[in-house]
Amino acid sequence: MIWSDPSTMTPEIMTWDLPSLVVILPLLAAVAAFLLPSAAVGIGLGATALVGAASSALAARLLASGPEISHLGGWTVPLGIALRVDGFAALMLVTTAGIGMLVGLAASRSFAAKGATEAPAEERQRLFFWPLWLLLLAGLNALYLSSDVFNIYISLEILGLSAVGLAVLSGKAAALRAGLTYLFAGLLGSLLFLLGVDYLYAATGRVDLASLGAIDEMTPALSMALVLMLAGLAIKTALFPLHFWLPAAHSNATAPASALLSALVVKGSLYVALRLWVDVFAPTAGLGTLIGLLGAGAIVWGSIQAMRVDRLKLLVAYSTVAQIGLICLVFALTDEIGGETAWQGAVYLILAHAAAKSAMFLAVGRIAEHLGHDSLERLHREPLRPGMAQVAFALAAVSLIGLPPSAGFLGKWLLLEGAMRADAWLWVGVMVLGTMLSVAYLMRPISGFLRFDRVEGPVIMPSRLDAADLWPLGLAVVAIAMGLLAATPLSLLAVGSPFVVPEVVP
Amino acid sequence: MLLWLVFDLVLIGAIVWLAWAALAARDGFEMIVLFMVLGLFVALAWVRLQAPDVALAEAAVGSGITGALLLKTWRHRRGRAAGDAAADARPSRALGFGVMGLVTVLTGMLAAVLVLIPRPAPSLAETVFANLAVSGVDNPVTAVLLNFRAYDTLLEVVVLFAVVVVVWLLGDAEADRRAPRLGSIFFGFARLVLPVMVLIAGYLLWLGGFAPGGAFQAGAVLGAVGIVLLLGRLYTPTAADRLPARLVFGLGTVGFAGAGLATLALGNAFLGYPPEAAKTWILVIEAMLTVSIAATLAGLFFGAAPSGRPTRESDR
Amino acid sequence: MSTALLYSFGGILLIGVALHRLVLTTDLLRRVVALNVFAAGIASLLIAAAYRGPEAAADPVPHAFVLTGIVVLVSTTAAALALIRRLDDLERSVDHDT
Amino acid sequence: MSEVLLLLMVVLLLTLLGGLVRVVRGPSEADRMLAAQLLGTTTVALLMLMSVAMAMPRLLDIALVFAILAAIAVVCFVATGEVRDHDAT
Repeated sequence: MIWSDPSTMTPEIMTWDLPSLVVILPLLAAVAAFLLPSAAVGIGLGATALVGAASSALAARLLASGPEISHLGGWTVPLGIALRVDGFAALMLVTTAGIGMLVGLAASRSFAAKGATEAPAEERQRLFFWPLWLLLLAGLNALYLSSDVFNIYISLEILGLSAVGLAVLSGKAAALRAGLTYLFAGLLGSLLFLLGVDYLYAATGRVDLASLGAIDEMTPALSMALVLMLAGLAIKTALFPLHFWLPAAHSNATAPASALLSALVVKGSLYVALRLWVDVFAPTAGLGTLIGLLGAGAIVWGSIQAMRVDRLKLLVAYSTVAQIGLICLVFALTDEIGGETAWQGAVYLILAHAAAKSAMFLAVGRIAEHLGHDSLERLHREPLRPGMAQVAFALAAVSLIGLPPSAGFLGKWLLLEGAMRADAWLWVGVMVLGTMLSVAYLMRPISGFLRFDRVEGPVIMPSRLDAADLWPLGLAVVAIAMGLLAATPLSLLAVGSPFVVPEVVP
Repeated sequence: MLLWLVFDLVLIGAIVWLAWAALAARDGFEMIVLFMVLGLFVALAWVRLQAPDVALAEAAVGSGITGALLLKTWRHRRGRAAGDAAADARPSRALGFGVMGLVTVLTGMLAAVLVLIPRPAPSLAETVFANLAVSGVDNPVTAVLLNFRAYDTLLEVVVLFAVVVVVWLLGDAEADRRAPRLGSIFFGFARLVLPVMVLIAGYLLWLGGFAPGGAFQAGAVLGAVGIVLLLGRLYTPTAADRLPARLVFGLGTVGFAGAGLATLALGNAFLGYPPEAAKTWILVIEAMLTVSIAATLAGLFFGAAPSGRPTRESDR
Repeated sequence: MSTALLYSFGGILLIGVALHRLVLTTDLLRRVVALNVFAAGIASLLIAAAYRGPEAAADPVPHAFVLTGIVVLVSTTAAALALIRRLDDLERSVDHDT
Repeated sequence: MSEVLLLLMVVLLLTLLGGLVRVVRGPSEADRMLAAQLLGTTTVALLMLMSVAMAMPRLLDIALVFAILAAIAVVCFVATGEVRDHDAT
């Protein structure tokens, strides 16, 4: 992630409609990658880099001159649709492009053309990964920038369909079955969201967030709409107990697809939920506590499952369930005194989890490639010394557990500080419990990497340093380093923060 | 007025009963046919509520193309699970009642909240009508879809494209399923009906500027033409058709997004058409969308990337 | 009771029926149909909200939403059905192998 | 005049319901499909009446689309239908 200095930019870029471009560029690239399969890798990586550059330029512009709104079609709200960029959106844009770039580089390696020996299924993975990723990127960027609930609905559909495509990329029956459940769950989620939009429009005649945010009074219709939309998003985010689709979908996909699905896709709907919660509606304490309790349930349930499962990929997938629960605790804290701090912590946890989890899935992919399996039990019997992939896994685990100085530590600390300032000791306890549980389940694979007492025969070293291990390692380093270099992201987050503008604060 | 009330009550009752009957049908085929009939009734209800544009789309897409897709899939699966409903595990009584209770509470709350909304509720209708004159079209729905909220429509076209990508990724078409060859009655029918359908599609596209109709309805009718061609094997896609097919699938997205970039280059907002030429812009975009939507719907019905070799002569 | 409210209640009943079957059924095709019925219920609510009496022109914005929704739904349905067919082929070939 | 039209509309709606009996009862697939086609035809008639009763001439366009699209279902039914007979023989 490059944080360009605004003063070095050409004045031309300062006037470009970057918000539209970060949505349109990946769209056009997706069509191009679908049209020209032979050039798909180049198009995919090039477009991702370009979108990353545009996102960074946008973030730099934001730091220099504050939040931006572009009115599409020249029509102002409420008639037209506006793209709104604030610090939160810009941070997500840059993170998405950055993680996408690293995962993309890993994918270009793991889906490399194998010539004549290539099976049709492998060829399809290699060719279709790129259009799907670019569609996913377009959908995510559209989601981050959208300030209109109906537009959010369509963006969610783009995101959901391309995510299903990534989940079934391997073409195996287990992946297809999981993908079908994922598709049904996602469709139910977006239809519930649409039902909420329905009630919003019926009651207020508005769908843009600015008009909706200006309404002070929570009428029954508005509460109903909020509950329906949050329920739909909870399915898509896999908040306990609506997480039923996630473990199968994430653990049966190929490694780069799993990395994208768990790092970025579940965060898209979480982002929308957080935005609706903080920016638009006056949060009601009861509903927030309910979501917090579901989050606590997710931490406990996800961790217990992660301790019981036998497959490494499944462990990582259940850890996502637990981590989503941890982030969702923020819903119970935003209307308290430490609300802003807790919110910053949640955002930082989203970023930290994105980097750490993508690193972890890529590392697990590499480990499974080495060993030929991802069984946790057999891990103890493998005579292989840990290599770079295992190191990447362990570094990512450091950030997930929240050890200093990782980004996970910073996020967790901010969330904890917010809870302590609000004297919400219940949530503090839940967070501490979650941390201990995450140590417990993450130690299972790590001890498997390091124990050789059950190995019969000599312990061997991994053959050599493979360039393919660099990408998970890079992501894991990002997950740590973002804790050290937090000044820029945090000051970006403050741009247009909903907590700074007094009239939006409930 | 009383007669209208009777009409409304019968229609609504029929719709709800059809939905129940379709979803409770033991036989999969019965479920699909009832669902298609439900589409007819729902379209009638929407005509009744002064939503002819939507009724048109529902008639073309909702019941027509969705019905054909369901039928195709049901046939495909018939070999293994003779009675789909028979394979449907009967839920335990407790679970059934539990779900029933939850759903009753939810629908009750939905209805209660709806009643509480003060009427007349505010809406965007007046704003739309006030700006209709400068939108370039006279049909307010087309104005919303292709001018005021054109970005939504662009993303919707992207959804169609994404689905094509997902469907093609699943694998190639199987060499030749044992579908029957249709006889002379079909060819007589096709010769008569297909040209008329193409004509109607063009008519709907042109109509969209000032009356119910537009790119989606036209695209759906044109897509139906494609489906009939595929079903009757008047056209069998081969591997050589992949590139042209890709081009047409992408046309909607590229055309629409390209128009947006062009407006940016002109110095306007993204998708902000020059006011004096808005009609032309919208018509060109709609024409591209129609072709792309039609091809996409037909491609989705075909359901896979074409794989056969091109044959020189028809094997009819 | 107004016409719009009457049709809204019809839409809510559709939603109820669809959700009930969606949760209880294990048949994939039936799930697809249930989701389509759910969407029809949501659309009825929107169209009813747009209705402003026999004389006044209806609100075009919800109509546009429903049109968009119909196209999105048919494409999602097509994706689900293609997945179902493909899964069926895979399971069939496994049956043949064993 | 409009009362007569409305009355006719209600009657047609009731005949639609009558036609549903065949769809539900079957017993053969062809019975169900043909009954559905009959319903489609009645719907076209109903739409034409509504077009006059509601003074919306454009509804005729919808009737046209209904009439023409009823064909797809039948073609789809026929074109995929014989597979089973092949299996049986």
